[in-house]
Amino acid sequence: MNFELDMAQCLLRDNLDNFLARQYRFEARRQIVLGEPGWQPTLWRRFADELGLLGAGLPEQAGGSGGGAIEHMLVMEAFGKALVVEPYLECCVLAAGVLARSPGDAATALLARIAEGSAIVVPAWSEPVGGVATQARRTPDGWQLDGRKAVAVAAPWATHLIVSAQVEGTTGTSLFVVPRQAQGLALQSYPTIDGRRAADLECAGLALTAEALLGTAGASQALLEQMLDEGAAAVCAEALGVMARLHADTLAYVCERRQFGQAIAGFQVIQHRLVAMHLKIELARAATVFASLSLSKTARERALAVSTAKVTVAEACRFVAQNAVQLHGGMGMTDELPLGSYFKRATAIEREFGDVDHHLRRHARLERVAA
Amino acid sequence: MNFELDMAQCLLRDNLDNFLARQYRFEARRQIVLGEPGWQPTLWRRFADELGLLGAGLPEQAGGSGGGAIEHMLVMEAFGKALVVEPYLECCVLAAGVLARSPGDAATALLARIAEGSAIVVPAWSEPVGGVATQARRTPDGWQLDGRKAVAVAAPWATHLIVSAQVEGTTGTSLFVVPRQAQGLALQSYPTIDGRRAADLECAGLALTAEALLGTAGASQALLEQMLDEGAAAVCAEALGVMARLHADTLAYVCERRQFGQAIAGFQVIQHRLVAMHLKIELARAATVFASLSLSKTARERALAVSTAKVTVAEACRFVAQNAVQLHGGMGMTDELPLGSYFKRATAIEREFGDVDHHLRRHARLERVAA
Amino acid sequence: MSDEVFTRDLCSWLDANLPASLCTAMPEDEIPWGGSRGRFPNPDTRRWMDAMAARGWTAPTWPRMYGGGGLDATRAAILQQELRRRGARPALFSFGLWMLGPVLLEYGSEAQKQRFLPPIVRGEARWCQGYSEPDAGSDLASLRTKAVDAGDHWRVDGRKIWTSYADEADWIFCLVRTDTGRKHGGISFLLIDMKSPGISTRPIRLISGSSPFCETFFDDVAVPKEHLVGPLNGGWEIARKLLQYERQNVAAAGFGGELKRIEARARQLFGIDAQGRIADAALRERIAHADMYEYATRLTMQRAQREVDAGQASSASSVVKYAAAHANQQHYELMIETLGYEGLGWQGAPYETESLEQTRKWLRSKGNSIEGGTSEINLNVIARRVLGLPGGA
Amino acid sequence: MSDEVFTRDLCSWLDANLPASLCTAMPEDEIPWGGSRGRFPNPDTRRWMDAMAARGWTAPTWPRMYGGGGLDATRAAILQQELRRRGARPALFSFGLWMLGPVLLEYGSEAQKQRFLPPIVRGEARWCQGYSEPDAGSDLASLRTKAVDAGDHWRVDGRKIWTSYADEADWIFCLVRTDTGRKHGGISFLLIDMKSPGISTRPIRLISGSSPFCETFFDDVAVPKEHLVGPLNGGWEIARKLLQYERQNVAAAGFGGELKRIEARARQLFGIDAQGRIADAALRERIAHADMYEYATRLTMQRAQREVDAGQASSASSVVKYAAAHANQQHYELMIETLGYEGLGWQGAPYETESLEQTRKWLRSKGNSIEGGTSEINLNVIARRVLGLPGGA
Repeated sequence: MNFELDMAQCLLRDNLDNFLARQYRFEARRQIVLGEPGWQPTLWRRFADELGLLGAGLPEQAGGSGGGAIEHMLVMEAFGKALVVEPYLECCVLAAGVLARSPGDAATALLARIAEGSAIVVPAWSEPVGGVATQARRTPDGWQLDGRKAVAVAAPWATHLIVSAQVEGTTGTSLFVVPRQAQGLALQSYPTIDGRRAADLECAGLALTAEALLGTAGASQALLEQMLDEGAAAVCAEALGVMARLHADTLAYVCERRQFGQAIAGFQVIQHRLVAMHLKIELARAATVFASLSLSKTARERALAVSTAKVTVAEACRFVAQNAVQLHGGMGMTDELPLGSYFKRATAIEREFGDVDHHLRRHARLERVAA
Repeated sequence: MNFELDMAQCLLRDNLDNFLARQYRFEARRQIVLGEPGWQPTLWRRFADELGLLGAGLPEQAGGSGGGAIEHMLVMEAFGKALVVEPYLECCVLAAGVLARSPGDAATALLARIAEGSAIVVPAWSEPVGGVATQARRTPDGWQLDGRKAVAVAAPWATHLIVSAQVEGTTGTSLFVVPRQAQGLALQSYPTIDGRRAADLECAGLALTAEALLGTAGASQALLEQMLDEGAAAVCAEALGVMARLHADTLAYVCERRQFGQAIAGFQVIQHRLVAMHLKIELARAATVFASLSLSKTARERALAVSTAKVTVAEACRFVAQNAVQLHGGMGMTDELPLGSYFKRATAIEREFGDVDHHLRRHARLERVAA
Repeated sequence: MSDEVFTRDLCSWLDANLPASLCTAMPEDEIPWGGSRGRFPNPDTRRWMDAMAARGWTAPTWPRMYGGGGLDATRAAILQQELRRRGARPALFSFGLWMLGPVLLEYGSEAQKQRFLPPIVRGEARWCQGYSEPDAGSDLASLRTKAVDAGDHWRVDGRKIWTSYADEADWIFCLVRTDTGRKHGGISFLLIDMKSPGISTRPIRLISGSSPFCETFFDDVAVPKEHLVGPLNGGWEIARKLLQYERQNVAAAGFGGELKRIEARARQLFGIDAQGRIADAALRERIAHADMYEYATRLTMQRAQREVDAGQASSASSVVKYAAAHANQQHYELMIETLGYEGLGWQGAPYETESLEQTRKWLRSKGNSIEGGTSEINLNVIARRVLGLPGGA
Repeated sequence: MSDEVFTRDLCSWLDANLPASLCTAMPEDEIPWGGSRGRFPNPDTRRWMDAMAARGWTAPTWPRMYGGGGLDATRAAILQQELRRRGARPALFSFGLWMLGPVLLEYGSEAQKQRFLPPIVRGEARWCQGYSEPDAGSDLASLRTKAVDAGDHWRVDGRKIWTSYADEADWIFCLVRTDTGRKHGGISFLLIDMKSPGISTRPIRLISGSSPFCETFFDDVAVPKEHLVGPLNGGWEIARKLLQYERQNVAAAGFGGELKRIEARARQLFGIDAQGRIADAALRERIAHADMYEYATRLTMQRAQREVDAGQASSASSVVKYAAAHANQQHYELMIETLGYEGLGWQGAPYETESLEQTRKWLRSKGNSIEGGTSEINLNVIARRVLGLPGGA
């Protein structure tokens, strides 16, 4: 593993950190998350216009800066630190990744709209009972989709959705671009535990043009799996930011909180707990960087590195978040500090893109043995 | 769970503790364990004659005192505290339990010899590859046994063995009493990690009389399972003694060992570790007492209680033993303190009569849900 | 009257007075907290409370002169047993009953007992507890809410936190500072009417949503002199007794016991194998593991209770709070795991109400190792009192 | 000479001088420790050591004037890479090389460097380390082995413990007390010939059996004045540098890497399922878990190394010792689990030699969190140096 940030990457990270420190203060964020629409579309445009953020990881022919996994990692970590709810992950990592690998002018055009901030594209791949039961049928004018999708995060904010379905007569997975306003598409939106918005989708006689299909019918399973690994690596990077904040807040709290005539930071048990949190974050960081660097390798290498990162990060999230609450004592249980929101995001990340069991199982299946 | 020791039980425990404190000092034990035969047959007779120990848990008609699971528990805990290697478990709990439940005068007579200390009967139930591959064939004079048994603890000291086998034409398990000197029986003896002696057995054309069969051919599976549960409960009780000593030694060591100008017992991290050890021992104690009281219940209740105890005890053993070593620092790694021997016994108990996985699996299979 | 006669009379009384609707599981909103603002969605709840209170059986062992049942230990046990046998809901939930009552019986003046105990027995007065302060949590004795002698009354100023149900209570029992020169020796135990001018409360929102906890503010509150319990500056001894009591209480409350539900969900989410077991072997074994831990904890509780009942000092009782918190947290971790997608919801459709409730209980369980003494403080206490290790913090 | 030419020459030299028998795994008894009592069961080992030493490549970056290879970082890396590419065993194992050499290069006098470094490079002098004492473990600076100024020499009295291979070594580098009035400021760094009258050693038996550790006794041992390294009473600074070095060393040594063996045993013991995987799902996942932890630890090590190489202070390096100890212990726990009955043996038939060895390695691994600084001390150090928390113990 050889890894140094180049100048542009350092600049991207520093600019973003500075921007968020000024423009994304926690109290303002809390109000926005509680209200409607639950995010800041104007800020999204500033991400595109002022920071060039939305195209940071996109190919140059789509108006992006030609970056990739490392740029995604930097953005996600910064977003984690500031607990940004705007859908960079869903739109610029997941959907954009799928579009960038899909042939055709329509995909490239949509990608360009993502980079400039005028399209919010969000994938909807999971279903209430697992697998892909959503059916796509050829019609004279294109396609008709019928089925349901569950917990499509950021879907309420989307201009387009990328929906997985099974095309009549094929066995593999297919992906379709669906405009948000399409007839026959209904969204049931709701807040999630970590203050985001998600929706369950119902497609009933949803009519699409022929160009809505991405790539070849039935041939998108590998694309979907790559997308999920990229998503997992991205939330791992986000978790690094979330955990850094949880750790820093806790460190500050124990240095300030006095009991028994001294700062509780002086108690050895509390010191060791903070160190144990730090250790887990360090391991999580090493595994996450490696996973990001492995996204362009073979599917097997990618999967092993991502599963290792996701498990290492998930366990770190659990330990760090729970101990951050514990060391804050009663205050940690209240909804009055940023802590609570970071805690919830950390626990959500634990489960997103496959929980510990899922990735342990996948890893055991692939049976790599450390060299 | 209602549980009070009666007067006789208290007396038994106190007498035994006093006796062992005087007659079973650690340094003498160490020499005996390293030499031959690796135990003290004369002490065994004193257990019978002076303490009435060997019959404490046996029925009165066999010369015992009519006790049961509680007596076994008290003896095993005391043995654990003093790290006694003499085969009370194998002979007086396991073999005697099987004999007491077997019909026939031969069984009762052998039981009486156990109580008086003149027979050492030891079971040999496990085989190198699991299951029962040892075959018993009817002959004009009785039986012929052929097969192998693995890791029969205390077998090198036995006068008789109870060997499990499959009788030609039956599917269940059968049990046979085999005199140690029988033709066709060969023992390969060796020391185990915890300073005991065990043997692998080879039966080749081993001829037995008709009375050697205990009970009915093919009908002893339940008996064997009960024996294994009784064994598990007994080593749980032994573990309580072993852990009490590990904890006490560690407590004494940290109060005495000085570093940085103070006893290391003053460090909060060390205090909390000792408390955590204590907590695990308390849970292990509660689960063990309940398992002992459950040995006479239905097979299912017995199995659930024993598995709960064995898992709780095994995890306590691991945590307590490893932290006892850790808190002793370098001294804990040397073979110069009793600690090392207690450590090894604790880790052996972890695995005897089914390890954590085995009992978790059995418990999950029976699927009790806490009321 | 023999115990047999007592039992027979009790049974026929129960047959006549225990409403069938109260022999079912108790939903949160039907908990009979009593008090002047008591709510009884089911009128049977009220009837049952009143009937039990009339006999003094809401406080079975308290003396009859203070409204209690005056039962000895044997008969109290018979009463318990018969109620349990019928699956009867408790007639009254009350901090007055569980916490203040025993303190008044031991430390209160005759006048205080006569005035305060009967309304507790009858469920008329609802009490809350004013102990912790923002800067006095683990180090409770550093509390600063002060009661100043103003001649014919005390003048109380300060702020209490974690006062459960303060916004519903009629009275509060409080630790207050009456001497700033000494730490533990400057604390007194005071009873304060929540209707007194100058008292206000503010509910505390938790990460799990709304909660019964409040902050309670005292701004120049006048309290009659005779509402001091025990000697002036003698409050710490009372507080310690009460805290011990609270620890046991917290440990026993809301502890596990829903593994059946977890198993059912796991079957639903992961399917079953050929033997009808949860198909996911690792999860199945984790559930078995949690079950064992809960069971061992429960057995330890019973052992502690037996030793306490027998008048012995129990080293097991100190284990219980810690182990119960751990068991409960582990329990809800399993629960949330078996919820799958359902565990991501926060409110509203399409999530099932039960899933949302379980998710919030899971978040709430993170407080188990904090409230009633953090696990860290609890371990400190065990180190000193049980293992005899030298004191540090 | 360009690097290309260097590489070409190196390769042809290796083709000529690296014996094929040394491109295999190294058994314990063929470790090339050197020294006056060096044992070389395979004569190729000796030839290889001498050949490498003649070029100074046992210490590639040390100056040529002290017998080293005088290579810059690039060429040292090329040498490493070519050796690794061929799977060559190390030519020399030596505490002199790893620990004392760097200290002498930084703190030694010119005369000391000339006298002591070349025999280290050539594997002629074997060194051991005299740091810990029975009463000075975690609190190393409380050491009491004293060196008294006796005019023309030092007179050393005391006892060292955990001196690995003291019974095989030619020399020992020692921390000794030269001022009893100051703790850290009264320690000096001294080189002592193990053949000096008054030195004796006693091997230490571990719970895992025999070990390279010894106790070393100094009874009125005379040491020439010129064997003091660095300033009088300036030994603590040297010791700290060395300890840091030892920590990294201990962390990297003997760490994991045998999961393939564990998997093979698990297949044997538990059988395989229809997909050819270990049949026991829970065990399979535990192995995957251990693998992940080892891997993450290894990645963290690499990151720490990169930062150190780049001349940055690395907070990751402090993590490494702790995590590596944990990974190794966890590794052997899995190993012992997959041994089943085989793991109960202690010596002799019917147990397989390999099983007995693994069992002893498992016991030995319990020391990983103790040696080279206990995990507890390590956490204290991280708390202070990395997190900046206030010092306690």
